[in-house]
Amino acid sequence: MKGFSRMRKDIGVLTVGSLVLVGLLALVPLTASPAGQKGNETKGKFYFKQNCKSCHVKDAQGGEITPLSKTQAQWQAYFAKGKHMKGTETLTKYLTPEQLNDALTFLYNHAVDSPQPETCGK
Amino acid sequence: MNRRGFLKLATGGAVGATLLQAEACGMPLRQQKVAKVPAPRLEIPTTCDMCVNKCSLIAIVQGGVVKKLNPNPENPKSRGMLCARGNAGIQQLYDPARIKHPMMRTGERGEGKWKVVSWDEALDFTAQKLSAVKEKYGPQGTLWSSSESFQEQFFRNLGQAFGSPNSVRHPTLCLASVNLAYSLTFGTVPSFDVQNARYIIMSGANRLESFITPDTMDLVASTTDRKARLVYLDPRFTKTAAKADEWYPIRPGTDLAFILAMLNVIIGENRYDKEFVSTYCSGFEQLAEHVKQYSPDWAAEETQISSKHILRVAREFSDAAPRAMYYAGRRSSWYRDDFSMRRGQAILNAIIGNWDRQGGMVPNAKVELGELMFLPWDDPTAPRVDELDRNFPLAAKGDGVYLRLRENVIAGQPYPVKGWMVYKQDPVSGIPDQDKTLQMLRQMDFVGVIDIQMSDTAWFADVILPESTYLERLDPVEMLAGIRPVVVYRQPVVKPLYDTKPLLEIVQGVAKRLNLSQYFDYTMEQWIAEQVKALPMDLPLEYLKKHGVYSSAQFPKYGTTLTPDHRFVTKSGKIELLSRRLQEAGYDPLPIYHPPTQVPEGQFRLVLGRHAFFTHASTTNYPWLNSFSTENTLWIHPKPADSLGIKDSERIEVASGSGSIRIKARVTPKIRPDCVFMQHGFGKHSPWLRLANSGGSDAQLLETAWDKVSGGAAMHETFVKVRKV
Amino acid sequence: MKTIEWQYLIVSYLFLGGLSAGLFFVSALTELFRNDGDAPKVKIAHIGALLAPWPVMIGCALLVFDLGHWYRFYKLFLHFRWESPMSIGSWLLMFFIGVSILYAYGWIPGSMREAAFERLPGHLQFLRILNRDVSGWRRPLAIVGLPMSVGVAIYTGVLLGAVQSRPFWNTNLVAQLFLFSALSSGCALLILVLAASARKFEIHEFQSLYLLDISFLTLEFFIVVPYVIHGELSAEAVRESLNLVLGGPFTILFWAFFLGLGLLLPWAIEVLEALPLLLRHAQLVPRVDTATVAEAGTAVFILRDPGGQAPSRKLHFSRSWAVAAAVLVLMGGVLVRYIFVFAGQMSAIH
Amino acid sequence: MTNRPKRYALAIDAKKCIDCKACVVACRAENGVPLGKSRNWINEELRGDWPKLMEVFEPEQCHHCEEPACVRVCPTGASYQRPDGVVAINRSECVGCRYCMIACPYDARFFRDDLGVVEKCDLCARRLDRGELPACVETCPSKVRIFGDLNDPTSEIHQILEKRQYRVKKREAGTGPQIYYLL
Repeated sequence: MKGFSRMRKDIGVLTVGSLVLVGLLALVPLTASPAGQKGNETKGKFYFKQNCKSCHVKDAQGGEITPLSKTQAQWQAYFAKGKHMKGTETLTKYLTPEQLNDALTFLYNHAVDSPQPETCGK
Repeated sequence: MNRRGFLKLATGGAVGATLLQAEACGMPLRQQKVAKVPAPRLEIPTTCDMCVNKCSLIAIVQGGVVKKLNPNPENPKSRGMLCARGNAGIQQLYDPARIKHPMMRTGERGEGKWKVVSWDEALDFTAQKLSAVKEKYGPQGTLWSSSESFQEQFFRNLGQAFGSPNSVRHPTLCLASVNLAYSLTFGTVPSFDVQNARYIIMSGANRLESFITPDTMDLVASTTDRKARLVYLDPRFTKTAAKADEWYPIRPGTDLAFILAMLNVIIGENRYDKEFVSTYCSGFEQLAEHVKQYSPDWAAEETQISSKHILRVAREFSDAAPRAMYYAGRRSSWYRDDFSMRRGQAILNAIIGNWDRQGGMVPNAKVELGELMFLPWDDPTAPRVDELDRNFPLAAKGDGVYLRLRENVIAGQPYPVKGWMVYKQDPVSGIPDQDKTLQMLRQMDFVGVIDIQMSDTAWFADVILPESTYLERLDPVEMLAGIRPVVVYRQPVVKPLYDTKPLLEIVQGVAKRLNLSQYFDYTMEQWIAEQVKALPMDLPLEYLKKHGVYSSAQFPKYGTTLTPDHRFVTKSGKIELLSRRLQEAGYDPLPIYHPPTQVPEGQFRLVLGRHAFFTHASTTNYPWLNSFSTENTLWIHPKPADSLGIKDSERIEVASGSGSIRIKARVTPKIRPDCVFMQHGFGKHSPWLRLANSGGSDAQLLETAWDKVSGGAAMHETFVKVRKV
Repeated sequence: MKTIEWQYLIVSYLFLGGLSAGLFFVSALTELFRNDGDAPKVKIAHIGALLAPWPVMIGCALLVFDLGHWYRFYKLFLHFRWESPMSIGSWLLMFFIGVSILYAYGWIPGSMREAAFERLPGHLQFLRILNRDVSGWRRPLAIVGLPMSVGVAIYTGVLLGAVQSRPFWNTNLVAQLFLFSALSSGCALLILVLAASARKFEIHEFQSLYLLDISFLTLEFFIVVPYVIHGELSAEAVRESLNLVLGGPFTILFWAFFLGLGLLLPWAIEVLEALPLLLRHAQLVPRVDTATVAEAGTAVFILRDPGGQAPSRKLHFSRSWAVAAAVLVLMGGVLVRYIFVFAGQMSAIH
Repeated sequence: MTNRPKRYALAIDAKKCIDCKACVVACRAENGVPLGKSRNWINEELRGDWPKLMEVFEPEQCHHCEEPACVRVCPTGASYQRPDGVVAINRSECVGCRYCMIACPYDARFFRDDLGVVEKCDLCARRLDRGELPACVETCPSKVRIFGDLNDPTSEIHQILEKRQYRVKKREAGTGPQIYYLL
């Protein structure tokens, strides 16, 4: 429940002026996409795969990372911190802020506790 | 075989082929004797596409003619199996009703006046029409509907790159409610380890008749060789019923009552897996409290199954745990609260702790495939026309909700949709309430269809872009997740017989003309090369070309998720008996029973089902399959038949709220007296599908109704009047 | 897949084959056992001989026509398979046709023969070598042909009887039934031809034919009866198959038309007609000259018993009765084959 | 393998048959059987009254008898029995008299109007000679048919017939049928 309220705050910040967010607890995760993150999900997936996946796959140094690796709240916290390699470097080393937002949108929308965990349809 | 025999084989396809081929290569027919010179006999492994099951097969090809399709035993899923449809694949390739060239409509829609055009002309026309719609209504003014295929993604990508949020797929006409119920409970849709089960309860899903898959094979083996018990609920005496140990002609729409009563017994008598429930599940207390009200006696009233049977089945079921399962199977939504019934099943499976155990439910394992990275496009800005977020907040975004979408499009709400691209789908004869589908189709400024045969939808299209059949096509590699995940490969076994193209080339053709080429600047070969990189072998492509399928010996694996720290992909991270997400979305977090609508006096409930000869509406025109059921009949029980004075194979009229048809009666004791049944895929508009025109179409009768949560079309909510004519 | 494969062509073939056999049998029999100068018997043998080859030849033509590949019929004569009734049959038929043609040739009057060969066109002159008088071979040919004709008649029944899988056929009685039905139809055709053709006819001609036919019909009857009884007491499958004629599609045809009209009725007519002839020592003295009989079509005779007293009984003889009896017998012959061919194929072991 | 002569036969576990018709289509495709005719088929029998119903499915085809009536009556020897027990038809020798069809207790034969010859299941002789299984046996999803060499003690069919009870159809026809229906 704690993670939940925190998330709610964050989203609140991110979606000021968003038509859809009525602030109802129930609606938060539903409106999470696309209104949850204003970034571009398709592009986010692209950047994530192109940049992160090089190290973050099974048995690679970074260890496997997928959207399911974290909850929506955790993803937001992680990107808010923007730290990489145990904090030794910043994410901006790899992606522009805009690209990062896109990546976050993708990861957030398919996070382990998201409404669309498994990629749709398949 | 003598020459006469040789020619006569045409019925069987094989020589039809030589002739067609001869024709295709512009070779004069008298030269066709050439084909008699014994050509080398090739065995080419590839993957079936006669239904969605993706069985591996080996095509026997001689002189550029497909002689026979044999099963490929190397696939641990389909093993040495090829069903009737699979064997009839030859007839899809050599089907005279195939679309042999791009065609454009010259007369009115559905008038059947066509002109054969060049690909350039057809693609220019398509692109120009799509742009015109975009011009006027924005990209969201186009609708992109498609069904599953290895290449479907290219079609959907085109729709998205074009800027339309409106893609609609088959699940809401199919297993949407199952998928959603299991996802919300376990965070994923598991497979059922039928092969090792000891006790199987199946309701609705008619898995020995409707669809021949590995589960079918395992089901037969389990119930015969390993003496597993099969309890089967169905208003109809199907072939599954014939093989079941117990068959109960349950009152339609009351399955949930049966399930809730089982929960009531199993929890009430402390027969559930306490350790499993306390370790992995959440919301048990509320569940226990909730099912107290649903006693076997109460359920007996609802289901018309005596309470002593319900009681016994519940006990036997929990005794057999964890090698017991309430089989979900592949099936459609039947009632407006179909989703709750699925949830009930999922919960029942959960509390006996059959999760991730041998003979229970197992989360699907995967084989990693590589992915070709292509330039991403901007996400569509407009909301979906079916207003998913408002109507079905939990439904899968990419799939859409077909019937809701149709309502909105017809109403022009929230915005007009005037362009319709259809791939490998036949909404006109496939979807309930045909009049509405036609209404939706008629209000379109443009309808483009990509298909292999002149489907009813193609019949009403403005332009038809013919796709090559699966035996003529190179497809992306496909990974089938499951207890034994496999990677299957589809390679062309003959050159295209006619002026057809694989979908990717069609998509690229349209994309080029819409200036979207940058998103599709790759070849099928490049795409596949990227995919197979991830396979654990050197020369993976050669391997697939040779074997047609790859699977790893490390499967099956049980219990990978059975560690206390495992986080299920649900809101709470646990198996949610009480679903947080349902609660948040304002639905009942626990399945609540709502009795089905009573059958009005003098009417019948129209129940549907599939037969494994026919893949939905698509294979009824292939003579080898059609010969098993040359026209659909209306099953009606002798008692009502007598009182209506209807004799077997008499013509009768069947009328519902949305239409009426003429059809032959089949008086049989194999169905409940309050139900009637008919097959799907007949009564076509398209005269090209001559064999399938006989009998009426269920799509004309079925009324618009959907499952409240998943949006899946509710197929058993239609009541019909039957009378002699 | 259950289908009725053998139909009317085969029915007609079985009938015609039997008919020829019957004709030859009667002809040969009379030829062999007549006393010299017995004009009526000569006439019977003569007509029988001339008629015999044709039906079987037509029948065989139908048979060949019924094949999937008519032009492949020669293959039948590339093999001899003693287990196959059809193989034996085809060889038997071939030889029988040969013999019966030769036999018929032997009965053609010399003058006629000469005349025919005279009229041969030039390029066919070589055929003159055939211009031989073989009338001397009649008796030997009759002796050779007699068993063959019986063989052919039996074979038409064996062809069906040898099929174990069709309980309706699978009894040796079928062969016998077909044999006697064949012989009686042979007789019947002769009676018909005589009665229809001969303007001035000779009661003695009919005498022997009636006697023969009555005995054949009697025998046939006493095979039909045991066939049914035997079947009813036999294996379940056979009993089932018999339902086809006892309360089945063929019941009326079998009992009313075949047994009644086709067998018993003609038998009765012939017995009534010939009864007097059957009486021992009866000798016939025409009361009116046979010329008038010719017109009237009816002869009245007085029977005088050995005592030699005054007229004791009258006998009346009718041409139309003869024709009627003959036609009925022939119809019966066709029917029995029709019934057996169709019902047999419908019957099966369950 | 021993050099004991082969004796091919079929064991059919009809309980496993779900009447899916895969065998029928596979046969049609393999042997070019025209529509309306079939070398193999599935007998259906529905018993009882609603709701106490039961239905049995039983695949059938040529029984490849030990003493084939069809071979016996064939006047030209077109119907013959191979050393391995397979009863086959030599099309070029068949005159189309259909005597064999009438002689077959199982009605397993049919007439090819298009070819003028009789046809029936030959256990996919061409496939056997390539060392493959008959099409119907191979394709069956529930593996109803067990095909093999009775004379090979190691063969599945040999062993299953030793273990399990079976019946043959129409034994009284006396042709020695070689399809064994497992009980």
